[in-house]
Amino acid sequence: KGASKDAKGSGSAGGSSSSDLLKADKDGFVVRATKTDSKAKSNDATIAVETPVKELHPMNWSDGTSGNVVLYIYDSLLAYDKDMKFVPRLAKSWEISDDALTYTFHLRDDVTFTDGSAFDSSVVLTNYQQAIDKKNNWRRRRTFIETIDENTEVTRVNSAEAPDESTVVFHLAKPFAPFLNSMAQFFIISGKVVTDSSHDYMKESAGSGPFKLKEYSQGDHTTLVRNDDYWGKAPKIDSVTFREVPEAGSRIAMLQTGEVQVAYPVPADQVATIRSAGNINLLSIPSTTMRYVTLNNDVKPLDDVRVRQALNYALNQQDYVDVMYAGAATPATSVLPATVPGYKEQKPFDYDIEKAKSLLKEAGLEDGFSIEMIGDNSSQETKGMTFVMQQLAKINVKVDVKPGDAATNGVLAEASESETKLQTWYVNWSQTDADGFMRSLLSEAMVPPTGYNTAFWKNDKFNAELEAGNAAPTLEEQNKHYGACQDIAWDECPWIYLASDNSLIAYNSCLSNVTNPPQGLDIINEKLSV
Amino acid sequence: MPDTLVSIKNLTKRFPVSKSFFGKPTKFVHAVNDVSFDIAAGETFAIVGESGCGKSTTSRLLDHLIKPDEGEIWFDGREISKLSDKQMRPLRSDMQVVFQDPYGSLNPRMKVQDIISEPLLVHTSLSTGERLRRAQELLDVVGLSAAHGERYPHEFSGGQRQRIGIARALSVQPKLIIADEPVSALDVSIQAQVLNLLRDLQEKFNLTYLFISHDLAVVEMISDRIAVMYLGSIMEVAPNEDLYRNPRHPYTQALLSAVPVPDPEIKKHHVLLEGDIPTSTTLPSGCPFRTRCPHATEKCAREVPPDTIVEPGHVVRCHYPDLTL
Amino acid sequence: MGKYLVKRILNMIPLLFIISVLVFMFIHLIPGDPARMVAGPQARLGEVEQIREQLGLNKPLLTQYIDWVTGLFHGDFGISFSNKETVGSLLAPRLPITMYLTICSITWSALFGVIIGAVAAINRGRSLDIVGMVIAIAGISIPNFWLGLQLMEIFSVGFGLLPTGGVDTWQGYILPSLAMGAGIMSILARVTRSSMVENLGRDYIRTSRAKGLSESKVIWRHAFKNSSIDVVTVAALQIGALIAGSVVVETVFSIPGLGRLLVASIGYRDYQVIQTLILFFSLEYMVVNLIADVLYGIINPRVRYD
Amino acid sequence: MSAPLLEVRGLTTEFKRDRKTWITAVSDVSFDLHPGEIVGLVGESGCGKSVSSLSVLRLLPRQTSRISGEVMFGGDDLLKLSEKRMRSIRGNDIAMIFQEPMNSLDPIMRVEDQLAEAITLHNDLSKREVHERCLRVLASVGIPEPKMTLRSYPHELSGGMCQRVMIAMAMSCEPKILIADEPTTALDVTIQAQILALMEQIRRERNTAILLITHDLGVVAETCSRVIVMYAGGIVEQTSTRELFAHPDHPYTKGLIASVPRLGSRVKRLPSIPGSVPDLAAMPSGCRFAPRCSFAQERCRTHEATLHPVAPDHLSSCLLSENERKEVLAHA
Amino acid sequence: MADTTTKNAEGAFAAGEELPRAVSPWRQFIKKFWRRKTAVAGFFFIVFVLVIAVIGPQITPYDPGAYDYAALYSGPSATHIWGCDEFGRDVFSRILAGTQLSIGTAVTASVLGTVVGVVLGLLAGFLGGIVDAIIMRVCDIMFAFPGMLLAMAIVAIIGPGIKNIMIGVAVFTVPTFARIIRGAVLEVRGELYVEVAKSVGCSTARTMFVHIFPGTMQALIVNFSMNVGGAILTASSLSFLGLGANVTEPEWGAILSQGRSYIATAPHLVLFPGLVIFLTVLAFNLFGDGLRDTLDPKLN
Ligand SMILES: Nc1ncnc2c1ncn2[C@@H]1O[C@H](COP(=O)(O)OP(=O)(O)OP(=O)(O)O)[C@@H](O)[C@H]1O
Ligand SMILES: Nc1ncnc2c1ncn2[C@@H]1O[C@H](COP(=O)(O)OP(=O)(O)OP(=O)(O)O)[C@@H](O)[C@H]1O
Ligand SMILES: [Mg+2]
Ligand SMILES: [Mg+2]
Repeated sequence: KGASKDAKGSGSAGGSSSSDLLKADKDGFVVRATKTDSKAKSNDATIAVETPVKELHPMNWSDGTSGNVVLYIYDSLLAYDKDMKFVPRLAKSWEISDDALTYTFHLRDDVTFTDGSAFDSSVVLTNYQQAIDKKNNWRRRRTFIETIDENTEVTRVNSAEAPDESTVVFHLAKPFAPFLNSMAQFFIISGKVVTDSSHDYMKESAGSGPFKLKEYSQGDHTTLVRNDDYWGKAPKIDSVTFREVPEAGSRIAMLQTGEVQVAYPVPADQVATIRSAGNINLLSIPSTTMRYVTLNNDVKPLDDVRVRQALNYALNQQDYVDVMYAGAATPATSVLPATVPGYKEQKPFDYDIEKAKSLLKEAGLEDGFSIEMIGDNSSQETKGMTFVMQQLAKINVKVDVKPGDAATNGVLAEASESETKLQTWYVNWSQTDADGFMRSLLSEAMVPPTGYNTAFWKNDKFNAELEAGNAAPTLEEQNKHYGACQDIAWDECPWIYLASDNSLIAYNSCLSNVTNPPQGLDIINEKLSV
Repeated sequence: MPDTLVSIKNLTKRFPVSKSFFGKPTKFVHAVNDVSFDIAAGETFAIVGESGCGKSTTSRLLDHLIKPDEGEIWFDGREISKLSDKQMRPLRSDMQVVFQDPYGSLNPRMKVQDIISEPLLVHTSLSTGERLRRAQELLDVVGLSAAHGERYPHEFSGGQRQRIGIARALSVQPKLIIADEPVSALDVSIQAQVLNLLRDLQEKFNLTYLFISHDLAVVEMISDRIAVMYLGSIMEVAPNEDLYRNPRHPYTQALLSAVPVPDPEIKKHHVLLEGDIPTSTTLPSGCPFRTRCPHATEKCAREVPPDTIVEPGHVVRCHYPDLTL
Repeated sequence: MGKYLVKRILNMIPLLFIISVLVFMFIHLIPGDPARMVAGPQARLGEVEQIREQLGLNKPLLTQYIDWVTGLFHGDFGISFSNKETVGSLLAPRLPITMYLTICSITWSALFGVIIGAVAAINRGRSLDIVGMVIAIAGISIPNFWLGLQLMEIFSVGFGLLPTGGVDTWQGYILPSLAMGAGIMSILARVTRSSMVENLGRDYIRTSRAKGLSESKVIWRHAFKNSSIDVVTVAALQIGALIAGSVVVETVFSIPGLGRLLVASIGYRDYQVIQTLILFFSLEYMVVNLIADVLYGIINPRVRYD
Repeated sequence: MSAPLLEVRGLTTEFKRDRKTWITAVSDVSFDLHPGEIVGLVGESGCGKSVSSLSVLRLLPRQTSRISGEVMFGGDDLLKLSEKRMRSIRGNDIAMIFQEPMNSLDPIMRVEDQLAEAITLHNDLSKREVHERCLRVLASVGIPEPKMTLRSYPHELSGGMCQRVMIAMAMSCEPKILIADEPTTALDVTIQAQILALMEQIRRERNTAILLITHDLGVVAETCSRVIVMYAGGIVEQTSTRELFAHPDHPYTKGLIASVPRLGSRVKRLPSIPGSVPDLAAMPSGCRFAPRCSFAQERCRTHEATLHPVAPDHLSSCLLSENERKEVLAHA
Repeated sequence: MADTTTKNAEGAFAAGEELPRAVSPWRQFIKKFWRRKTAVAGFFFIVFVLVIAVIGPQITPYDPGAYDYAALYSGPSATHIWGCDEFGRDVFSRILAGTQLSIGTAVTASVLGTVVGVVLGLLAGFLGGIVDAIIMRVCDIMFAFPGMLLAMAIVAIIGPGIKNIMIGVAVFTVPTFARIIRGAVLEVRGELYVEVAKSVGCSTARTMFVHIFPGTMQALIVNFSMNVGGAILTASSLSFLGLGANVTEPEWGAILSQGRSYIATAPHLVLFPGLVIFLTVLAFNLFGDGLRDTLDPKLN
């Protein structure tokens, strides 16, 4: 008894419960169903998701679930495959001029929208015009606009034209390497509908994707049915329903009872249940999510880089991965997740208490200090904050954990530098392009209230490299600059680096497979055994 | 005529029973209607009447527990009906009440000696010890023992509790004791004990009683003068002998004849009144008793009968005080 | 009676007015910026401002309040910030679900509560009484979300008998209404018991026994009928507990009802929805209590409406 | 004299106080009831009048009370009958009315339904016939507007009216015996006179035997032909009314009669019985009245006092004879 | 005076009659209460829980904050009788240590709410008239606001955390108590002995505090004990909705609501805190219920 009573935590994880760690095989399976003869009740698939579908406008959605649904209904000119490579969609092919200023897309000619209208280059242009229209103020507008300051905006595309029915050309003002990324998020709506400001996208979809909207029930489910006129390979599943199930336990329970075929996300600790069920597969797929704690560089003693480094040394990333994600995560080795193109691996801050303590001592903080940490009040996030608290306690840094709901944290996070009360923030970010990722979180221009640089970290060299990368005509050159950005940021420690967790997707073996490309969960081309 | 201790003039009290939409009362219980009487110092004045006729309301008005709508109340030479509760408080040491319900009138959470000495605490500056001694004396006076002081009311029988109530009333040596049906809740054998006690105390301390009862026999034994109430009005007031020998109001006559006599040899002729007492929200026009009166006439329905003095001190409120049933 | 109803309904108006003011003040006091929530995490300040203007959030509070209330009078509850739908169309599909859930809960809980209470009262002081009362008290001692989770674990996951969530089929209502009704059942059981015990001791029960009525008739026709007066009153007061219960239980069982909408709306600072919902819940509470009072008057002839 | 309708022999009723102890509320009570007579049962509050009558009809809570003795009615011992048989007797052969007429009617049921309940229970009548019967019995107890009364709720009626309805209900199945437990105590004297007249009328017209429970000796003197005096759970004296008032034997009866104030005999002080009724749980041994009795002797405190004849048709439980009491008086 | 005594004492006590046994109301109450076994059980459980609340933090077998990443989710065993949680912390120790916080919160919230409610109820009941009308209208409004929502709103505004939960729960306790106490005051005020007090000449304050207030005590105690149970539940519901106590503290509701994510894999994380909450609330309710029955003259 006495022995453990005083112990402030012991050992690193992976000990006794290592059997429950999620070790994915090469295909990403943590658990492969042993019973493969499960049958679905009908040829309709249901996916249990955590958050609601809120917006089905393909250029104005903001939450991940909505974006996922949009992917089933609408097509973009090109898309990512699961290895983050661009693959053709509505564009059969594309070319980039050597000066990186002209992008030419060759379009398919066999596409019709579900409202009956045809797809051609003029539709793309109309969509583009609407997308950048300030009046519409769609969220996707951002991908085509560069904000210089609050009042000045510049359109990245100088002009767009349609030389013929099946060709679209974009002339950029200056090189912009992520332009293809932007195009991958540029979903094309029927030309008739896109100009109709009164169209209700929640009632009727107007895309050309493999599915079309059948029913949207706010806060409950969204049902899609197969688009029989789809230009591509016709889906085998009759309908796909996204059902909102906020409780993680319920999602798994519903998967077990066969009410749903896919559950996403799955908490890491459910693996035992899934394993014992026998007919459930569990996929663990690296994601573009980075988890970290922002350290307000304006706040004493966090303004001292030694202190920030000490915090990083004190945090055992492997334990974080194991305790929080049962191993289904990768310790952070840069400010970017490894899945984001442009990522450059950094030398990790290996867990080293002594070093952390000595750094603190150097900074004159042998006795530690206290700091407040905000974060989301969901159970996963509070657990993470508790973990950080436990870790930092080892070097006498007392963390006062203050979970709050998103809106409350939002208010704290967007306060300007002179007013902010934010000290540290346990948070995560997910984005598929390196520029957007680093710009939003670390560039000086994005210090709140403009953006989310809640570390208030300002580094001129970093800013310069980022701009250079942005303007680089080729990917190689761009990646070089982005790599430099990562080098600079990493050692400066604006954050406590945690990990990039995998997406955990569980699905019943009656479903042939599930993939998870960056834009969302994909069962479009899978089949159900009925 | 000895000093008048209490003088009540044209007392009227209505209780609102329902309210209109705007909170204005629309219906009233006419509990006490134009009641006047005097009580001389040292006498026992009784009010008799059937349930709901306004006896208790009269006593509560006199005790300043409720305020009259109209009329005056003179006590010991002062008009008290318009006094505030605070102004009234010092006067209360001269006027104490014994209530009908020996169970409800004692605070179950207080010791008997505290109950008895409470008026002393409120009205005098006696020390705790003196109050206690006085309480013990009083217990003795009412026939309980000092040892009872330490106990709580629930440990006593009804008669004993009534004695406690009487002791409390006596503690400040009041001039007037209002006894509202002090014996109605008691068994006959106990009732006799309490009546005797009241009588003895009156002699001893020269008390004045307003004695309220519905039992004509009890009233006859204890009172000097009697008022008969019906539906909020006094129908007849007379000295004791007068009233029993020569009741003049048909209601008094009916009441007297309805009292069963505990003697099987006497076969009494009962005058059975028809029907029930009307509800006091809708008083009959004219004479309140006319709906049950065997010789009611049209005049009775039309006019409120005047108070007729039939003999000195004997007043009847009837159009035909000379008819007998 | 008609007059009474009119009076009661008129009385509700100032109450609703005060509540509307309070609700309005309350939600604007909650920290958080709806415009920011709508704009999303990646939005820039200018966009947020633009949205703020679109949503009318930059108008003075008083104007916003007046706009809202005027809208209410025209049956226009405003537009949800987070969904762009009218609040009316947001509530419409959810209302029947929550209503049905509430009705299921109150039905079973009333039924069992009353039976347990009555049986306990009849067997007062004996083991059935003790068992009944322990059940009843247990019912109000269980956190309803915990009960919900355990029920789900047992009946859905364990036996696979009932769906774990959603209300696509009627079976979906079973577990949630069990979880929601447990507390009310207990309260009603206790009210029924004490009221029955009291009524069974009344003189008229002795009278009906003296008539030669069988015990069951004495109990149900007289004691129980009299007790139902108390039960109705207390049951109506439980509507508040039910509303709170729906908030929790709808979350546990992923039911797209009003309760969950409220939680979500608070999360999004969706003012229009929160305002309308809370006002609606308050109105519901008042209406149910009014109905109960009317019902009370019907069962109890001693009540006069004037 | 005709054969008794009801013979009560050695009726003893006990109540459960706690797990083990039972307290005796009524002990060894015996009396007869003949057709067409009104028997008074008098005694102070708590002496067991109500309990005795409820015991006869077995209306006491079964779990907390036990009754022994014999109650013979029509050849059956009521105490041994099945509950079902007993129910067919209650309300039908033996009816009962209670002290608080307002509380004795179900407050939320119309008078008609309450009346009809008893009638349909014991008779096989059509709805119409039941309704007519209701009207008839209401009219027979002197209710002026039976039709309207039938539609009323109890709270809309006055106390006297309620008591009439109660009597009508009791009489609706033309019982042989009516037990009236303090039927007039809660009523005003003028109404009491009406009700008592009604009882007398019922007795006369239907030859019903009435057991009239009261604590008012005046009521007894006026209405009863025979009287049973109870004290502390037991009968202390039983005789005809005339005899009782003319020659009361038991000191308790004497004290009781003396302590009643009488109209027209204005006395300054009333004779009273000292002390108060003993607690059921602490009954004095011997004669229960002994502690309050001014004649009490040593043997009164040790010997059980049982009812014995002191004159023809006159039973008393006083252990001392008239002469012995005189002697005591002389010595004092 | 002595000589009159004998005369007056005519009826009081005859020779040989003993004085009634002295039984204080308190003793009588205890005796009656003792007969209600479930309530007595509840009482002892409450005492037990209160003792734990005081000494709990001292007697935990493990440091409630000590984590052991090697023992994540481990089920009940000899070393960890109620198993370990998602950080390998000893569940039993956490619950022991959290008793103080949970019970403290519930009791403090109830006390706060009760005190305010009682003051309002006394004022409303005793003063009547316009004061009564205003207080009762305010209570009506608060009632029309479902209590949980009120607590939610309050916690949402002032932020989560133990102190704020206390305030939230207290606020929605207020109208209940105001009503109960007002009702009790009106009832007691209707008692004859209160009228007697006025008639005797007692001042308003004396009437209120000596005669009326003690009469409302039983209603107060009964409802207080029930309310503590309710407060524990509300606090845990708030935790469930994410508006709860500081997650790092071992408050029961927080333990339970964190545990619920693991209900399928580590049911002990939900079972034990759930049971503890259930049993504690049950004890308060059983106790309160027993008190009510003991004190209710109608049921005696
Ligand atoms: N506070 C009150 N509010 C409304 N009505 C009242 C109130 N007090 C008395 N009354 C009514 O006033 C009438 C007279 O009542 P009061 O108590 O004076 O009668 P009483 O003669 O004392 O009757 P009892 O013999 O029953 O005590 C009754 O009809 C009663 O219902
Ligand atoms: N159900 C019961 N359980 C326990 N004791 C009872 C019960 N019913 C009556 N008693 C007790 O039995 C005794 C006799 O009561 P009973 O009601 O017969 O008196 P009573 O003569 O009718 O008096 P009253 O004139 O007050 O009606 C009383 O002491 C009473 O407390
Ligand atoms: Mg009175
Ligand atoms: Mg009786």
